[in-house]
Amino acid sequence: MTTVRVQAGPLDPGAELNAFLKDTPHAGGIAVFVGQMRDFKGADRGTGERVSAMTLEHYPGMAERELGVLVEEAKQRWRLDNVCVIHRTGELLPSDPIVFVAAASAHRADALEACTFLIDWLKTKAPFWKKETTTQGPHWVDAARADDIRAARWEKPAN
Amino acid sequence: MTTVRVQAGPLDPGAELNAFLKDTPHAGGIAVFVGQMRDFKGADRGTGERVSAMTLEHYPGMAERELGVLVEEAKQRWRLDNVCVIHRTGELLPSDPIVFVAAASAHRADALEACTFLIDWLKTKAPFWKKETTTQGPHWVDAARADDIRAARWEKPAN
Amino acid sequence: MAIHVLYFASVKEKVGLGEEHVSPPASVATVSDLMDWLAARSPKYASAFANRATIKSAVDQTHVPLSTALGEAREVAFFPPVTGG
Amino acid sequence: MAIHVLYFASVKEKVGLGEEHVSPPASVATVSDLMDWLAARSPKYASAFANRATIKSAVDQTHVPLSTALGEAREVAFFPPVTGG
Repeated sequence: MTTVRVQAGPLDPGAELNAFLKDTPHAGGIAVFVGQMRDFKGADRGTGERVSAMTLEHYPGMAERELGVLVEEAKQRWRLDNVCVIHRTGELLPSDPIVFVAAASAHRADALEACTFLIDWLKTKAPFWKKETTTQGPHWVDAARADDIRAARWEKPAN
Repeated sequence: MTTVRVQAGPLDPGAELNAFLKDTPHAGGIAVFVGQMRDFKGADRGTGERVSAMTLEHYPGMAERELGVLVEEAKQRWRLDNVCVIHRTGELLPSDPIVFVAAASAHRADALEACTFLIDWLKTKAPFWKKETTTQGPHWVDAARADDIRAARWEKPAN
Repeated sequence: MAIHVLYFASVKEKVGLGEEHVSPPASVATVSDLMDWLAARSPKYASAFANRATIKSAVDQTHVPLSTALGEAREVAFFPPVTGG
Repeated sequence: MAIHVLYFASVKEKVGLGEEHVSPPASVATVSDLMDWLAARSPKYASAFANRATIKSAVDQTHVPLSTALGEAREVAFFPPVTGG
């Protein structure tokens, strides 16, 4: 079982989690990641400029397709009963949930690793772009080198 | 911020997740683990005997205390804005949520690792005991060697 | 020395009770000594503590090895390895 | 060869439009060639593709390196590194 969804409307992580659990009654372990919109720029809340709003642009068609590719890759690597990835688009405010990732397995190690893998790869592969509004006006968010490094941990050696 | 709760009544993971998010509006990444009661014995659904019910016994006082110790350890090791651990006790049926662990951080790596650490250590340190009912009658669940191995990954070398 | 002793899970079932207050003699200096002293009380206790390798203990609600000195301990618990989560 | 070209995020803003259909000459064989050909169209395009190291591309909705042959490609997209999640 898999769910991939790109949606312009609000994302309710609690409702999504309960729906996911209901669909996966036999899984012993469920790992979830929720990304929320931060109200500061960059990596450090102490020094980052305040961010008041965000627009999330995506590549319709490819975004859903690429999330599906990531989910299939996760299912190849781990024993998973169910996987769900939901990503927001459009206008967001600080604290709004941006992304919801869930992985269910009989074994918690599989669920936890798959969930980490999914968010790491999603960050560097899924075609979404954030535009933040600060007191300086709107600007596109730069990709973070730290995300590339984390994503690379999951690359398999080429044959 | 931290929450530690041992409860005899039903656990609603979706409601707990949304309450946790509401308490942590500034965290960029929230990692969650939910453990559900499995309807088979041991590690393999294909060969495990059916389990129809479970009783979760705990050591009142020490259970809450030990979960608090685990949460403090996690907060020492990672930068966490909020941590929540809720554990069921009493009578459970298959698919009932047993445990809810959540960790929030500005940085997803911290949230994901702390969540994994918490469930791994909880499994080997928190004083809870499962008694399963199968067609053979009720029996105490044996501790899993795999859990000890996973928990040991988080031990720090002695000085 | 009055100690509140608690038993959980399979240990509780074998002993036949969940808790009791005991006053062991001064020669009972460690958690291990207390286990020996309890095991000598009756076949039920002997059965509960027969396989020491499988018994864990906590003193005043903190996990400890069996070799731990009782000292000023007020509460000592015996139980099998935990299986929560 | 008619190709549906899409631009996203900062590339879209610089080009000034989100998508268009183009018919480059046969000499445009790779994604990189297509980028060169587009960049020569106007200062807006030139600005969008000025810093190639920062431009990513997808052919028929699959990430590809710029050296990829266009072949039978129907849809080619150009965009900065992704920042979702």
